[in-house]
Amino acid sequence: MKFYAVTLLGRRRLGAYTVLDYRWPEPVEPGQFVMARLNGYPVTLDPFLARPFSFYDHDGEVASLLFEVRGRGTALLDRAARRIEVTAPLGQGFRIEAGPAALVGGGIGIAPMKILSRRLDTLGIPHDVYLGFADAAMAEAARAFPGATVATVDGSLGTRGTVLDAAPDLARYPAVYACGPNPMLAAVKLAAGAGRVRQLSVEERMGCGNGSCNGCVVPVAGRGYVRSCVEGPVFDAEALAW
Amino acid sequence: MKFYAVTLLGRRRLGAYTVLDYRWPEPVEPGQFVMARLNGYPVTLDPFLARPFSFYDHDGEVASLLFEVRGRGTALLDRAARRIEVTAPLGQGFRIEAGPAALVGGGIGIAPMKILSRRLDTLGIPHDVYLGFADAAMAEAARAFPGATVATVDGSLGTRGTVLDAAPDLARYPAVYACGPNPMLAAVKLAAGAGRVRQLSVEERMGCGNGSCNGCVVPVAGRGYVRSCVEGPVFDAEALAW
Amino acid sequence: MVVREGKTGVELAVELCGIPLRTPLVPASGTLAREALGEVEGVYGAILPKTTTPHPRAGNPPPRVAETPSGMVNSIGLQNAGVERFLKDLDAFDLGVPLFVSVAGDTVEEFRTLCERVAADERVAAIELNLSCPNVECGGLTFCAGPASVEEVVAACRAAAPRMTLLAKLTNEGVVENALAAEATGVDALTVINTLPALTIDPYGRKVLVRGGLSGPAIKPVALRAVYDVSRAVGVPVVGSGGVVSGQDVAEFMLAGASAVQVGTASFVREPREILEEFSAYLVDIGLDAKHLTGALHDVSGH
Amino acid sequence: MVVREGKTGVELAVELCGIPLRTPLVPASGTLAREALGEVEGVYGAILPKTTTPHPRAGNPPPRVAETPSGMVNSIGLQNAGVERFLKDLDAFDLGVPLFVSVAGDTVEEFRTLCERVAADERVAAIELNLSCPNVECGGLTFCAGPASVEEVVAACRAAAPRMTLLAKLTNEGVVENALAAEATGVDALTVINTLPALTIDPYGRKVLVRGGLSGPAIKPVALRAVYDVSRAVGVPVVGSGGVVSGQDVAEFMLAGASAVQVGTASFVREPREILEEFSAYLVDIGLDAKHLTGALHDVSGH
Ligand SMILES: Cc1cc2nc3c(=O)[nH]c(=O)nc-3n(C[C@H](O)[C@H](O)[C@H](O)COP(=O)(O)OP(=O)(O)OC[C@H]3O[C@@H](n4cnc5c(N)ncnc54)[C@H](O)[C@@H]3O)c2cc1C
Ligand SMILES: Cc1cc2nc3c(=O)[nH]c(=O)nc-3n(C[C@H](O)[C@H](O)[C@H](O)COP(=O)(O)OP(=O)(O)OC[C@H]3O[C@@H](n4cnc5c(N)ncnc54)[C@H](O)[C@@H]3O)c2cc1C
Ligand SMILES: Cc1cc2nc3c(=O)[nH]c(=O)nc-3n(C[C@H](O)[C@H](O)[C@H](O)COP(=O)(O)O)c2cc1C
Ligand SMILES: Cc1cc2nc3c(=O)[nH]c(=O)nc-3n(C[C@H](O)[C@H](O)[C@H](O)COP(=O)(O)O)c2cc1C
Ligand code: FES
Ligand code: FES
Repeated sequence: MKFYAVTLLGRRRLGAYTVLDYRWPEPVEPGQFVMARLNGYPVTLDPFLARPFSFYDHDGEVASLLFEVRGRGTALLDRAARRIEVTAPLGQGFRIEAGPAALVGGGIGIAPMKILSRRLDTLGIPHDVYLGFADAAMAEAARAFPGATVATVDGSLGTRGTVLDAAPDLARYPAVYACGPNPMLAAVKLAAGAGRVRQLSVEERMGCGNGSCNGCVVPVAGRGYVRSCVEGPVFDAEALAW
Repeated sequence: MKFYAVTLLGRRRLGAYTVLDYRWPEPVEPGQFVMARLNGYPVTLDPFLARPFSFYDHDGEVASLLFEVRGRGTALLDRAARRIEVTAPLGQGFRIEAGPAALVGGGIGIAPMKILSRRLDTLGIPHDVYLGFADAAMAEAARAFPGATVATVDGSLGTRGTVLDAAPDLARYPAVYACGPNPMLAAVKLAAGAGRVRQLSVEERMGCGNGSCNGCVVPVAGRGYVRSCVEGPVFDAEALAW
Repeated sequence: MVVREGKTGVELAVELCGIPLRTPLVPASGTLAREALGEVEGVYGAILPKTTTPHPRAGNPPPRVAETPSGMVNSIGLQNAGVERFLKDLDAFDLGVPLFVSVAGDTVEEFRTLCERVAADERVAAIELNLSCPNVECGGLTFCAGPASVEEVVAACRAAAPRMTLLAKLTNEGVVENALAAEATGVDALTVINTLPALTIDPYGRKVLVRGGLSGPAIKPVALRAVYDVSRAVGVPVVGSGGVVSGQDVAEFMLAGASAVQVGTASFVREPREILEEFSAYLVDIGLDAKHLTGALHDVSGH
Repeated sequence: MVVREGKTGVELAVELCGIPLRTPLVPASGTLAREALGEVEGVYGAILPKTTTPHPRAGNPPPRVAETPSGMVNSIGLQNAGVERFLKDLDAFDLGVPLFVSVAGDTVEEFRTLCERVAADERVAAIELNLSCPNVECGGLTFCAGPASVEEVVAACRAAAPRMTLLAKLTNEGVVENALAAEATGVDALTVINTLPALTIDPYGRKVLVRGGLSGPAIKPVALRAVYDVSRAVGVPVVGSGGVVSGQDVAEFMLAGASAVQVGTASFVREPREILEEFSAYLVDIGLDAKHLTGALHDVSGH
């Protein structure tokens, strides 16, 4: 896998998240992701693998990643001062459909909703954004999504509960785009109802990001396990066998 | 093994070598060494082990290490900006004897000759310093040893040949202290002749530095393999079975 | 892909069982997808896709991968579309270099029919018998736990594909005995080693994360020992596999006795092309052609 | 060394074959010298010095150690002063916690007499039979290559030291079969695993650097798998060893089924005390006493 050393143009906090900006003048589709790391071999073998991150934003010149520090990989990225290493954009993003659309993000699943919202704006497609967080501290990130409806699990901001509680009427949108943990995606699939466009961006553990390891599979109806890094991370809800 | 994070007070080039200074107000004996690294676990597992370095200098407050970049461990130390990690001083240093003394250092073996020379100065023991290098670029380091006699293997500075060629008369010194690669030490042992004080500081690959792994042994007459990190690195030439 | 610059030029080409390889690098089975072929053009001496089986295999449920110190544990479970579909899609792997095909069966009979089927395909230059996948308890353990089963499988495959170049890929456990058994029964070369049986645990979730095979730099010293010991025990060539991440690693495997070297997990974290470049630079430094590096240690007697 | 702070207090103490250990940590044999005892006071539940043999052993010539990715390879060759001298110096290892003694013989008879001799010393709480050193071809390979030899050694030691707590330390190769054999012949506990056979090569020097055993974090996933499998196959307690470098690693070994956990190579790169502190913090986080952690996975069935 080819990694590019990119210079950071910006590095800021957004609530409990970190946002990194770097120059990427090539096209990026909403829903695509990169494998990213602070440094890899030969600088270091620790950590060994890169980590997948959805694009949070891209204005044609500058790409942004948004992430939460969880373990070692994200902790190191969080400390990046000048450069990080990223792959080219990977995977299949959201297929843009007619609106109005609902954009549903839970936790780090909020990341691709920003770039998707920008794209829908450009195309003049009306849409509402629903975001779910653990608590008010995390939910601070919602300020990057003006007009978004917010839920927090502990009720410290917005609706108490999951993002589903803040978006009671998903079934009225012809198109629903969602990203978040699997249980949330399953709930969105159910709530949005059949017969509508429902595209879900899944988060599976990844080894390579380019289809080589078969590590990142999700069960797809009638096709068995399918690699989410090349055929996803965005799947039609119908396709996912969960 | 306990490591201390120490702040660098200085970081300079001395010819092809790097010198790092850090505050160490505890006693240090000439010939003692530390295990050092840029960072260890939990910051990184790569590299995994720390590396041994003789004290190059110590004025009672500030300790200095001098090293050549060879592989990954020294390359990282060379890039250290603010802090490194070191153990407390380890091993048995030189036993100071009456002079006049010859101090013989080859390659990175020049390191402990500085701190030893300082100690002999303090004690008023007259001594001559002989240093051997690969070439003139390395030999630039000799400027830290005013009055030292220099040899270079390629003849680009001082006597052409090894440090032994620059110190033809070792047998006339009651005390000889040497540090360098094993073949050089063996030559010093021979050249200085029996019946004199000849103390040699050896360089064996080390795992731990505190006697635990039995990795750093040298053959000692009548005693088999002896750990150079606790019983050395300085040995009486007679003791070494080579 | 010959590096020739005046006096310091060196040849990358080697030969494996009479098959000329432009470079001694081969992708390790299961670590190079069709989608990633673009970035390896000109790098490999042969191409070796993921192991195929007689019938489609769903593979194991996720999670399938976990990072470990200097390595990763995987539990893919030989997911593949089955040999018929595999052969239908094989042209995608044609990069103009020899094509090796990795096969695994659950029974001796399955190995036999696989070899018969694959050997009949003229695009295939060699078959690697995967006698070692730690994630398929029956194909891996029942058949490959000892010399007796290795002999049985290899003999059947040899008979089924008498003119095909056969490699047996061995697990680390009992590798020398199994290598001798495979050689005695007629393999042309040995691939040493597959991943090491391993397991990861999530201490906060208090659950097993992945039970599978360990790969990556962590296992390099184990793989080097296996290659060293096997290449001294057998007469057939050895292909090294396990933990290669740099050109120097390739050199170490060849010095240990390998005639060719597989790049697996490393390709997830860097471009295999860089490994080849580093290896070329190493050859230039020491002034040897790749084909003269196999076993070229200065002092073997000491060990 | 009990961490008790109000409601979140947890107990570090465990029991191994009826021997109370103040903490589940034990130094791995061969990795804690007398000179380093100062920094481990209060850390370990028992002390376990380097393996002793009937007669003094010179050990292997240097180089004996080489770094590898997330680990090291060592070839010490069981250097030690012999059992008589060992017992004379044993008081130095008295830190007020139980003393375990590791022994290795070249023959069954040597193992037998060693056990007899050591068991007669009342300072010794348990004997660990080193059935696995990869650097001593005859003690390691002749005796410990399979269940038959394990049975022979263990039976002889059991007879020689009928009332002594006996641990058998096993190598990874064939670990489950050997564990079953050792249990059947009467060991009280099993230490799993020793270093993995490995080798390092200096590519520019073109020579073998160290042929020996791989230890450190690199082998942790292999050791965890062995502990997991063995603890499910046998009834006796298992002591985990291999790659522990943090308190979470200790937890992983206990969750995998270990009753106590050895700290080896990690003690070269950090203070074992920090590992104990991290482990205590982990116990506080999950609200369990150490003695309840052994095998306490939430979902074993899935694997
Ligand atoms: C397609 C895709 C897009 C993603 N986009 C983003 C994003 O935009 N922003 C963001 O913050 N995170 C995103 N993630 C998740 C992100 O990859 C993980 O948080 C990251 O890998 C954790 O690495 P670490 O080294 O910090 O943690 P580790 O030490 O590897 O693990 C720490 C914790 O993170 C969990 N974790 C590890 N890997 C994953 C994974 N692949 N998915 C989910 N959880 C994981 C582990 O279970 C563990 O609890 C995405 C994941 C995928 C697959
Ligand atoms: C007691 C003692 C004192 C030392 N004092 C100094 C000093 O003051 N200044 C200094 O520059 N170096 C000193 N050394 C040598 C220094 O430890 C090595 O150069 C260093 O470990 C190399 O680490 P690396 O990661 O850069 O290289 P590695 O990647 O580990 O190895 C690179 C090269 O260095 C050689 N090497 C590795 N370890 C050693 C070792 N222990 N001894 C000799 N060569 C080795 C290897 O053979 C290899 O060719 C001393 C060694 C010892 C044992
Ligand atoms: C994700 C993954 C999938 C693998 N699949 C196969 C396979 O299908 N068949 C096989 O023989 N080996 C398989 N292997 C083992 C590799 O071919 C290789 O032998 C092993 O990973 C060690 O080499 P490495 O450290 O260079 O990866 C797989 C390894 C990985 C990491
Ligand atoms: C330098 C060194 C010496 C060792 N000596 C012995 C020994 O004498 N007896 C023994 O049973 N194991 C010995 N071992 C193996 C350790 O006890 C331990 O089982 C192994 O290193 C794996 O654990 P670790 O990764 O925590 O080090 C030694 C290991 C090392 C690194
Ligand atoms: S992450 Fe490797 S196949 Fe998707
Ligand atoms: S370096 Fe470990 S005993 Fe000397």
